[in-house]
Amino acid sequence: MKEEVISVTPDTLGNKIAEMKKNGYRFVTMSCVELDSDTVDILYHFDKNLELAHFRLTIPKNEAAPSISPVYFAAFLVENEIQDQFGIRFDGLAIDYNRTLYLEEEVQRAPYCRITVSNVEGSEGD
Amino acid sequence: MDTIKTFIRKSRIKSPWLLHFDCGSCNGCDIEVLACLTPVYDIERFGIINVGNPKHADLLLVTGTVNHRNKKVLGNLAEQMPEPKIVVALGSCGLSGGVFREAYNVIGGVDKIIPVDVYVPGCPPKPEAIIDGVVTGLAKFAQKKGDTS
Amino acid sequence: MARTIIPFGPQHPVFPEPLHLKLVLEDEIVKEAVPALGYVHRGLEMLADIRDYHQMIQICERVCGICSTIHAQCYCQGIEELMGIEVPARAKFLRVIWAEIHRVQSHLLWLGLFADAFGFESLFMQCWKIRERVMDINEATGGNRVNVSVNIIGGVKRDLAPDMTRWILSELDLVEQEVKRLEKVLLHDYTVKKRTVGKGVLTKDQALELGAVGPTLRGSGVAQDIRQLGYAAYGDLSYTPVVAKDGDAYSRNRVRFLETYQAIALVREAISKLPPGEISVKVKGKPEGEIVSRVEQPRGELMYYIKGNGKKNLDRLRIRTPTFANIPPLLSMLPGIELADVPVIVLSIDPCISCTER
Amino acid sequence: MTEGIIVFNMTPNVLRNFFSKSATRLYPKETRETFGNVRGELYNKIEACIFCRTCARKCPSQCITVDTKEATWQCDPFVCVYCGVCVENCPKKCLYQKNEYRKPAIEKEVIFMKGEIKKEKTEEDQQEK
Repeated sequence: MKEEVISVTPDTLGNKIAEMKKNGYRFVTMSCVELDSDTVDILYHFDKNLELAHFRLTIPKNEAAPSISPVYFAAFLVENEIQDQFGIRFDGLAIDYNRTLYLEEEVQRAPYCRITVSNVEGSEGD
Repeated sequence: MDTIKTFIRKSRIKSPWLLHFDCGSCNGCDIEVLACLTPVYDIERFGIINVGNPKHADLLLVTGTVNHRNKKVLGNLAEQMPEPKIVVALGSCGLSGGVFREAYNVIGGVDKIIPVDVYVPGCPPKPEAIIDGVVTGLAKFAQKKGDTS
Repeated sequence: MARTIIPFGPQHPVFPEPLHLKLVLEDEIVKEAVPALGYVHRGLEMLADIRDYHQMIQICERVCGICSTIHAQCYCQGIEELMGIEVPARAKFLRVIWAEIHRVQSHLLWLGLFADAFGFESLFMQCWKIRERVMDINEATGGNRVNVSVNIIGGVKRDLAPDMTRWILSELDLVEQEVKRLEKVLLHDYTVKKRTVGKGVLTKDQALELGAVGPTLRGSGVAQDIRQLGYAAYGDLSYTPVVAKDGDAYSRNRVRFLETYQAIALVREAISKLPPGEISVKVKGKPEGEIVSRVEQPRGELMYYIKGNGKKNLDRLRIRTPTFANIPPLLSMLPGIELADVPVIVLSIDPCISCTER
Repeated sequence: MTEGIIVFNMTPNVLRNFFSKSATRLYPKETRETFGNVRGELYNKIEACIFCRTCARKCPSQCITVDTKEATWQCDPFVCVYCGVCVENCPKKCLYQKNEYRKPAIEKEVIFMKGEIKKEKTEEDQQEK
């Protein structure tokens, strides 16, 4: 990416996000990318006066990520989307659809996970 | 009583009411259906009226792919329509799933859920083709009407 | 007062698309709104696994039928940047021309639907009548009324001959004349004002905080538009964003209406500055690396995140569409308004559900 | 201007429409000529086809099936999205699109064509292999 990508951990994420909000950044979106069978990348994109800023959070699939929707309410939709598509859980979602934003209740598998791991929550049903 | 019945039967063929449902289309076919209702194509000159209530409708125009969530809505709408009814599937997505048919949340065309009477190909079909499709549907409607009464 | 929950949609006469809202009402006043999505979800980002990066152009184009060419443009720009392809100048101008023609078409479509939402049927018909001229331009230049499919990686497929550009200009003159006749109606008419002024207010701070984009953001007084970045040929064209201050449904209507003029002016300028030369370059290699590509759609900022791994299939393609970003602002606009105003407010963000859910 | 109540602004437009020519295209009675380069129904000049499978590979919706051994070319017009990618990539230029769309049908059907296998292989074909 043209812009610098800052790596964050689940512990430092909260502070960084609060800082962004204080500096007047607009939340653009989050992207989730599957890296290998265990880990995913979650990218946070922010924008201020057309300048982009990115954060990268690398977490294991079976671990819950901290939700940023209490800070940026706009994130609730995309976090629900990631929950649907990658099976990653978010702690403290403002509105939690519980994996039914796009998919029906009976769908157990996370469709975007090409490499499924047996211990991922919800993937046993496949 | 018989004269009234014949009258209603003839009117339904002459002036069918249309219900449009967007299943999962990209809006391309949708706006073409709407364009049909607006002055330049003006499908209302054939006595066709767009209604919002399935119980008033004779013709169901369906656009777009069927997915796991909207198949229930589609089935529900088709069930509420009075018999006989005509289902017209529009666009590549409505016919078979088109370019999206291999996507994970797509079941396929409309005919996987409800029986389809007329297929209108195109991505999206031109308003002229939609008019053609409706007219083809009407011929079939008249035939069905003849069978039931 | 007992609370009532009214389901709004998915099959609703006002929307052409299946949007579902659960409205919690107290009497006639909306207290809370929760959206339910998924009726149009296809999962097309996942198709990047089985289709190569050239085929994905056609699929990206079909994310949304109203702004199809802009989706393809955004995707192509992203891939071009990843692969280091320099697009010929003529292709850049042609992309602007098609994108702005699409914007005229989309805004006219929206103005019509918006009029329909508050029951102004004749205005709806009039807008759509004008729009047909723009659709004809699409059909004559691209070969299809909706999916013009002109963008390819490395440029555009089709060229505009001089007599075609002259015809486009004359048609756009007619469109502008006819739109001008509607100015009094859409901006000053009593009926329109009565239904839109002061409804669904989104303040400047709220808009920024909730991540609003496009006319919804500019209607709240923030002059932000991705076209200011100067992608494609926008850097060579004179462009300033249209802004309205009040943040209500009327302001958003005003922004879109004035943008219609602006888009026509941009097409004119782009045609007058159209440089000669090639329209595409040959593409070699495979995309590798990750990139964020942004363009301005009629509805706002469109963002593509593309990750390539040096193979012909992309690793990840993520599409963030403008309506997806505009739903949280919508939820903050709805509480406190009357049930009868819900369609007007919902339409004022120009919802495109097929974009949102992909 | 903005203060007073301004009503009936639509009336001049309505009157103009009333006295001017109707905008409606009377479709089934009068058919408008289509524009020259409209991407319509897909066809194959089967005599020129070399069954190289380029179209089948390039198609974004995978609607074309080519059998190289049997020399058959098959296209599902109900899956085709009329994008024109196959036409652009055809090495023999034997694929073409009509200006008209396919007519609505009551039954699903496929376009099936059978040709003959050419003896000599073209350069493009060799490159593909």
